[in-house]
Amino acid sequence: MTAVIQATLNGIMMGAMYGLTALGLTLIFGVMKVVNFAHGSLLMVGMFSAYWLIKLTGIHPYLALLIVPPILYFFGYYLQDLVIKPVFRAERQVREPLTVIIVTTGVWYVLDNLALMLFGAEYRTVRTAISNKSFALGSFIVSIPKFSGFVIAVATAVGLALFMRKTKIGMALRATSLDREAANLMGIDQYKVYNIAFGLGTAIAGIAGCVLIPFYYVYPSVGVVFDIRAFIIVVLGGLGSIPGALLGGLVIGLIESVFSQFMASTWTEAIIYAIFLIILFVKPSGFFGNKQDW
Amino acid sequence: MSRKQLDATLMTVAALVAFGLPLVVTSPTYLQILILLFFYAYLTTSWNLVGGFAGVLPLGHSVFVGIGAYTSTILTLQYGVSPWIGMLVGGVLAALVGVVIGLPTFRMRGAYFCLCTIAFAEGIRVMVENIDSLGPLKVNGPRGLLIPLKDPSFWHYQFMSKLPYYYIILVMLLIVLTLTWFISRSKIGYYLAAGGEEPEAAAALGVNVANCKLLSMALSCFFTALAGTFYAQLMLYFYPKGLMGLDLSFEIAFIALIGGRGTIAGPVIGALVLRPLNEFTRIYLSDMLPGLHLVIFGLILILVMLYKPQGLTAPLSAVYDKLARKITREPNAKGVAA
Amino acid sequence: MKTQGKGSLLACCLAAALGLYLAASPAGAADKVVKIGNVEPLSGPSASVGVQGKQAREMAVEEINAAGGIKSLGGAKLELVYADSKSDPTVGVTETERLINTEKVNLMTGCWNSAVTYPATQVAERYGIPFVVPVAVRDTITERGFKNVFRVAAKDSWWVRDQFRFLKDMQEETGTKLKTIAFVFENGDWGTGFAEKWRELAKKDGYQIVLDEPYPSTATDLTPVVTKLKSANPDVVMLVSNAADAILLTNTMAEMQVKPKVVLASGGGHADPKFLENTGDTAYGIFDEVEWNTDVNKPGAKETNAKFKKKYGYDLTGESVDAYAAMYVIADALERAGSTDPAKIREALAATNLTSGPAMIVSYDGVEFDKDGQNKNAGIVIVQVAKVDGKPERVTVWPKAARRAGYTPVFPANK
Amino acid sequence: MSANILEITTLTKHFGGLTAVSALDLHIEKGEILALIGPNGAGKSTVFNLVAGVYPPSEGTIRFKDAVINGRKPWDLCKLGLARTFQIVKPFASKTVLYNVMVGAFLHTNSTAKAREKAEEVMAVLGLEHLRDRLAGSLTIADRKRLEIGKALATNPELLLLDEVMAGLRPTEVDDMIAVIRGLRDRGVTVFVIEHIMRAVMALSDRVAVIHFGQKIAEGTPEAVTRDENVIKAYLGGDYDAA
Repeated sequence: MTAVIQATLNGIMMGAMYGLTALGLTLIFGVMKVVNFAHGSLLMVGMFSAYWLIKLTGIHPYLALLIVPPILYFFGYYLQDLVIKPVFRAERQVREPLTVIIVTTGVWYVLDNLALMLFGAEYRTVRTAISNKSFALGSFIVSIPKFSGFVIAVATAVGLALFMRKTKIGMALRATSLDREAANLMGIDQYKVYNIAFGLGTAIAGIAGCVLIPFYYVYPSVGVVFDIRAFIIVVLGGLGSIPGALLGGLVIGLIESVFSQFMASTWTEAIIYAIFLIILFVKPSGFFGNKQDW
Repeated sequence: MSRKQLDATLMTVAALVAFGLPLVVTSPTYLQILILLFFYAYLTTSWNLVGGFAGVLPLGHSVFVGIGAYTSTILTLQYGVSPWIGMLVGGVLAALVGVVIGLPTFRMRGAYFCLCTIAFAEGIRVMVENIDSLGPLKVNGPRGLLIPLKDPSFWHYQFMSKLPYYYIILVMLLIVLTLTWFISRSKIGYYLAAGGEEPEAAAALGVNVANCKLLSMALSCFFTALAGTFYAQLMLYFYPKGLMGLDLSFEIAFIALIGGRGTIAGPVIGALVLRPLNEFTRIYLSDMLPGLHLVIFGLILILVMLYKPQGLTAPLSAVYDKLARKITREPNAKGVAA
Repeated sequence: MKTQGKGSLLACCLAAALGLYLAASPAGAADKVVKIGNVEPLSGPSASVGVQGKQAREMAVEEINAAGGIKSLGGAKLELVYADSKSDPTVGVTETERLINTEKVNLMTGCWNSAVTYPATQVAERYGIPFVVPVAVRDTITERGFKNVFRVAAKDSWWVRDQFRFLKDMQEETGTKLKTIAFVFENGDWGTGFAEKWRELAKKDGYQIVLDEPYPSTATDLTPVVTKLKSANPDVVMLVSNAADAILLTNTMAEMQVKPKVVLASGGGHADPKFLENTGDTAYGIFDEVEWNTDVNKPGAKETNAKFKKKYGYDLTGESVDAYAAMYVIADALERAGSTDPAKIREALAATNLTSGPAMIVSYDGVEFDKDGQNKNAGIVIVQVAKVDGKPERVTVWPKAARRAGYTPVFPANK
Repeated sequence: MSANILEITTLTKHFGGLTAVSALDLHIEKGEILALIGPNGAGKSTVFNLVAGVYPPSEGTIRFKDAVINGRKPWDLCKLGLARTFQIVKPFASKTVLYNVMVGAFLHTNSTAKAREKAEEVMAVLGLEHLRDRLAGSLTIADRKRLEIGKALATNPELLLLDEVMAGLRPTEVDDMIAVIRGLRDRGVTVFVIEHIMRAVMALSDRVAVIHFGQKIAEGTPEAVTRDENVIKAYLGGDYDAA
């Protein structure tokens, strides 16, 4: 029983962070209707940025939160502007721009392997002030980096949801996600909105990078590990839904953590796929997805 | 000379060149590169049956390669069945699995469909990795299956030289290309294209879109699985991560997209461009900068999508049209879209 | 003319790449060279180990060439021709074919991954090209009756055998009694292969198996496994881990305060140079099985390691020492063969009995192949991570003859 | 066999809490042109979609050639001889006009040659021959509408449902289209149209049915219906609503 509670605690913390890795993906999908296959690579860029910043300056990992996401925002903004936008323009009449998916895959290959050329294949961790620290909660152990990761993940999701509702840019993002043409007619520059959405999604990947780096390691293809999981999470939660991403992450985190107390942890992976498929068939729009014909 | 004659002559020449190539290319290295080129062209053509003509983007086809390889190899290792027979059994099995996967997933659209096929494929791969034996069948989990060297013979599907492999995959490629050609000009081809582009409109014209897609999925999976057996016999070793992983699935889709999906020549053109690029960049560039070849690969992918989003077949066939018109002196013929 | 601009940019990139390539090729090779084909994972998931092996080989070949090359061949120089396997068997096979047929290499070495080595050696066997395998532990590589495959390192059944010998010896030495045992291993070819043999031997030695847990090597979180380990509370934990998961597992165990009496790893990730750097004091007490350790009591070992560290910035590992030694095994065979004919090289390799020279920095006493091509003498040492001069260091503890003078193993590591 | 090719009785459709069509009775005689009119949002397209099998009715029955077709799928209905066009045209944009029409023509044959023959014939009827090799995506609105009819006609329908095929056309194009539809009737096809352009409705239809809020409020000859007070009210009200 203790083990199960311990596993639940851990599952919730990890799950929130999985949700965080999926948040940017779901945001970009919501606005652009594009599954960004390069999302894992953007996460990798975020992790490497956090890694080098902390390694070279020795600052506290959570100070990096003030520096890495803004850098990543501009990275994402211009990536969309220079690489993805031209393809989008050519395919603007298409409901689901598949070519754009392919382009993001190209971006994934380029980014991952540029990182390989620059930094080599080795995995790196940086020992921070909070690495390997934990506190006791009754008879249970709570890891400090994971706990703060959990807090930051939830805060980011709440912040993003508020941003989408309360700010002018957020409303423009939502309008575009509901109806590209109508938003265009209302005088919203569709492509600028895409740039912003992509920038925000990338910035969130940067937050995730800062959160992961105190206890996880980074290497050029680290994104792939999180990528497939993030896909599952966003579909579970409903493509485009912010609370959905968080909830989807929690579901995955809990399955992974709790189920593996009763079976080999390699099987939990198979179970995650099975649950994913079941939900997809029972409720294709996910927990929070709008049933819309996009 | 009429246009038809010209086309036929060119096709014959191409086929003759393919058959005669080993007379010139004697190095097993280059032969192996050619075999893999045809192997990928074959896989992509098989994928194209559903991914190109039915208007969906399946990203988990490697799982069917795996089904083919596992079926024929397990039958050979445990029951002494010739891989040739196992190959057909694997094909039928893959077609069945394809239909089972297709039944629910074809209801999905675009991104959902992509992610769904990925989930199915990865789920099956993870299962295979977790299973040591399935009833009496030894699957061997993540370690994969080894095929011991046997006396080289047609029956054993093992040969000393590369030549038989070359001709087997060439013939397989020609068969699936012919089938594609035939389908694209027949009712089912029209129905698939219509259902892929505008499902509601197609349904209103009497097209049972779901059934058409299932049929194309079954065909596609059948042929994809045959390639699995071929791969197993060529390499004599395979394991789930390598054979059933997403890398292979993605590569198949990329070849089709760069070549031009939904066209007959697309997969072949895609393979002709990407495979040598893949091999030569790896050979000549990976030594100094690991990963550079993949950066180039990604850049080419982006550039093709930027400038020729329909793939390379469309501009190439336009050039060919122009040339053919000059040769046949057809005055401003109404070019029928490929 | 926007398109043209982009087009010429691409052309420039390609031209630059080509230029780089040409600049990188050797300007003019010596008159006589022996080409050694080398398939390694230089990109992809195992790239870091591949690069370590590449650098170890390079250093050995530089030394051999600087010392006058192969004298019986008129001072012929060794030349390494590399190919990247990406850890992918298909690529490995294709590259092996290319090295043999196009590069015309005289012999082959590689490929680190068992999954790549297995089919690649098959290719070499078909062409009759000798293939020296420094490391790739799967038993079956030298159990197929091949004539041209020679493995320098131990195979995995020997690794497991020695792990249990170690446990037995240490229990006798310290008077400890270990009863329960847990297996935690990566769910790949390597981990599952080890686990199969663990089960057998654990039963034979009378341990009670309380946990038998494979985990995916790409796991983002190993806390569930560690939680399970905590409730199973075994005396001994046996591990097979790749690079990244070894670190994650060690750190998570520290975080969750899981302290079994003995933690015994199987090299790989735990032996990686980055392991100690990334775990720090959480790794103290861990036992690890490796082919080699920097403090191994062999002449020249310290100097060679120092040289390597100066050159590349990190210590030699078991894998790189095997790769290093394999080059000397090859040089020795070439010297005796006096020919670049693969068949003659094969005969010379089969007759190898190397007991001296720079290659003997290995932890065992010689290289001598049995009829299957397995080095009969290949052996293994077990090290413990201990605090030396305030820093974590790997100290050889077993076999007792090889133990670092003055070090008493902490066994059990935790009460 | 009755003279009615289509008979709808007490047809009702709910979407969630909304009733789009309510207890509608309607029939079409063989060889007739019936127009269904009504203000925006009156439920016209829902009626079409119910008849064409896009979704099943909540209540009531639909008889086509004396057989109940409730819940039958669109492709089955098409095989029975019921074809339709879409209000928002759905051409197979990346294919040629010939290809588009051939998809329809394949309904009664498996032979590509025969389907092509049939398609050529239909294109000749509709005056689409000169566009034969053009990509459907590149056509003008008028030609797209014509193509939409061509595809449906190629299935050899007995009953053709035309959903606002005049919308967006210029007056001369409307005249052309009226001629085309009349021509269809002369070839023995029964036609059921939804139409907004009253000039076309008057010129075309034998009978007109008017629905408002999912209910039939009038039925009769075009002249009689346009004089009906309910209809005038509904349309004026509708206009006010729209404004």
